Amino acid sequence: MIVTRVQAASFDAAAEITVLTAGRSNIGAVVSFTGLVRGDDALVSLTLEHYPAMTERALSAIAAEAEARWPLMGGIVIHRVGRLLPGDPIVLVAVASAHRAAAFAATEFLMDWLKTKAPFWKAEAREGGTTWVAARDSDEAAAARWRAAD
Amino acid sequence: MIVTRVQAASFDAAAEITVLTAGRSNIGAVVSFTGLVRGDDALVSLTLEHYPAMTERALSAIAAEAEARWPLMGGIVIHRVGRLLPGDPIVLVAVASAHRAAAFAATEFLMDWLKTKAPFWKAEAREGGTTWVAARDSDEAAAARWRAAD
Amino acid sequence: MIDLLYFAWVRERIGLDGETLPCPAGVATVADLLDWLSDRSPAHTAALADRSAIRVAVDQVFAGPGTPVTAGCEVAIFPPVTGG
Amino acid sequence: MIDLLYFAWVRERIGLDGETLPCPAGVATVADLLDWLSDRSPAHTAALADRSAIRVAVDQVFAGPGTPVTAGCEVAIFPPVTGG
Repeated sequence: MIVTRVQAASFDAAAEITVLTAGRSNIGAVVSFTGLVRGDDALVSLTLEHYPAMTERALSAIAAEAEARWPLMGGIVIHRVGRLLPGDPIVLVAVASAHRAAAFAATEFLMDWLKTKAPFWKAEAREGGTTWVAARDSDEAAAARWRAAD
Repeated sequence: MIVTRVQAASFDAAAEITVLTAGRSNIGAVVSFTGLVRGDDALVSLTLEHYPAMTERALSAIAAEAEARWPLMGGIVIHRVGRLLPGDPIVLVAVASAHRAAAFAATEFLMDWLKTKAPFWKAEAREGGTTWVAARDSDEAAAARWRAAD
Repeated sequence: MIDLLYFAWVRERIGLDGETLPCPAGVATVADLLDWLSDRSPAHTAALADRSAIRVAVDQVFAGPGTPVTAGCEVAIFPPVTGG
Repeated sequence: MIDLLYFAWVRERIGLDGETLPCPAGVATVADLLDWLSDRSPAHTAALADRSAIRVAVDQVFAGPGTPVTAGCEVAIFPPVTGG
């Protein structure tokens, strides 16, 4: 069961990962991804807007797709919204499985789909003003990898 | 700089991952892999033997190879030796980078090479006796993926 | 009626979070709706000018140009997503 | 002299962690050494019987059958590794 959460508050990636395996002895592999705000080019802050009515639906659908594709033994997806500062965590994906191949694949898949199928938008604030981050072709290409396996 | 450690003591994967990003704002992605002892088929314990004089050399060489292949901003490899119980962590690989593709690739690479190029051997103890774990063709195949990119 | 929601720079360019409008005559699909909306004001025209940079969700699910738009539905219009 | 080290089931089958021996005459490579060692005792013969399951490191670096073996080197003999 992959739990999904959207929140303005920060999260403790380490604690969330620890919870996945606590008290269990049938998990062989845990893979985690943490995305953080990079302070490149004098970034002052990053603001994440989302479409609340759709976000939960989209995250649940993405999680369900991962569970259908790989034999997982638990997982968590946390995505933050609101105003973040350089160094702040934005997103956490962590997945537990018996074997490493499934855990790696599911984590990468969840990130690729979050990037392209969940309704979040980033605006970067710098001294000179605020600009919306443009979608990257490389993210579309990464997400398209998983279609070939359908 | 990827730090490598071999130790009998347990480790706190969460704390090790937290250290990678502490006080930094130029890291965009942290990927971690934790391998744990699975209590399958009534496993009682798992004992990891290694070749001390070669292990540190092999781990350093594997870490250097990852750093040569991807633009990394830090990482840690911890491999335990000695007697472990179901649920215990065996290995931790965590890597920090500006972008997620490099962090994912480097973490998978480090695991694939640890599995096939570092001198560790696992013996599984069950009620009926102790058996050495056989190497798996799938691990060799996973490691071979990285040769194609040479 | 139809509920329109705007996000990110679509919201900023139109100058509204959203609007509730009577279902326009002759609008059966997402493509019809975008064409009709584009003529609603200079701000709408500007926001929707580059159709390749516009994404749409109907009732919280990603939609294509041919997706039906009917009375009572919620149509969200936004740029390509950039989360994660 | 040559330092031999054995690990995992190679160690168990030979019954030794390792042994230090005078460099055998006619042994120039890893393959030569394995052939020579196989004849040393029934335990050595059994341990080294399936050459496809034997891996070797010379001076702490993985070696092939043709890797030179010279006086003073450390040769480790073990099954395929299974860490990680």
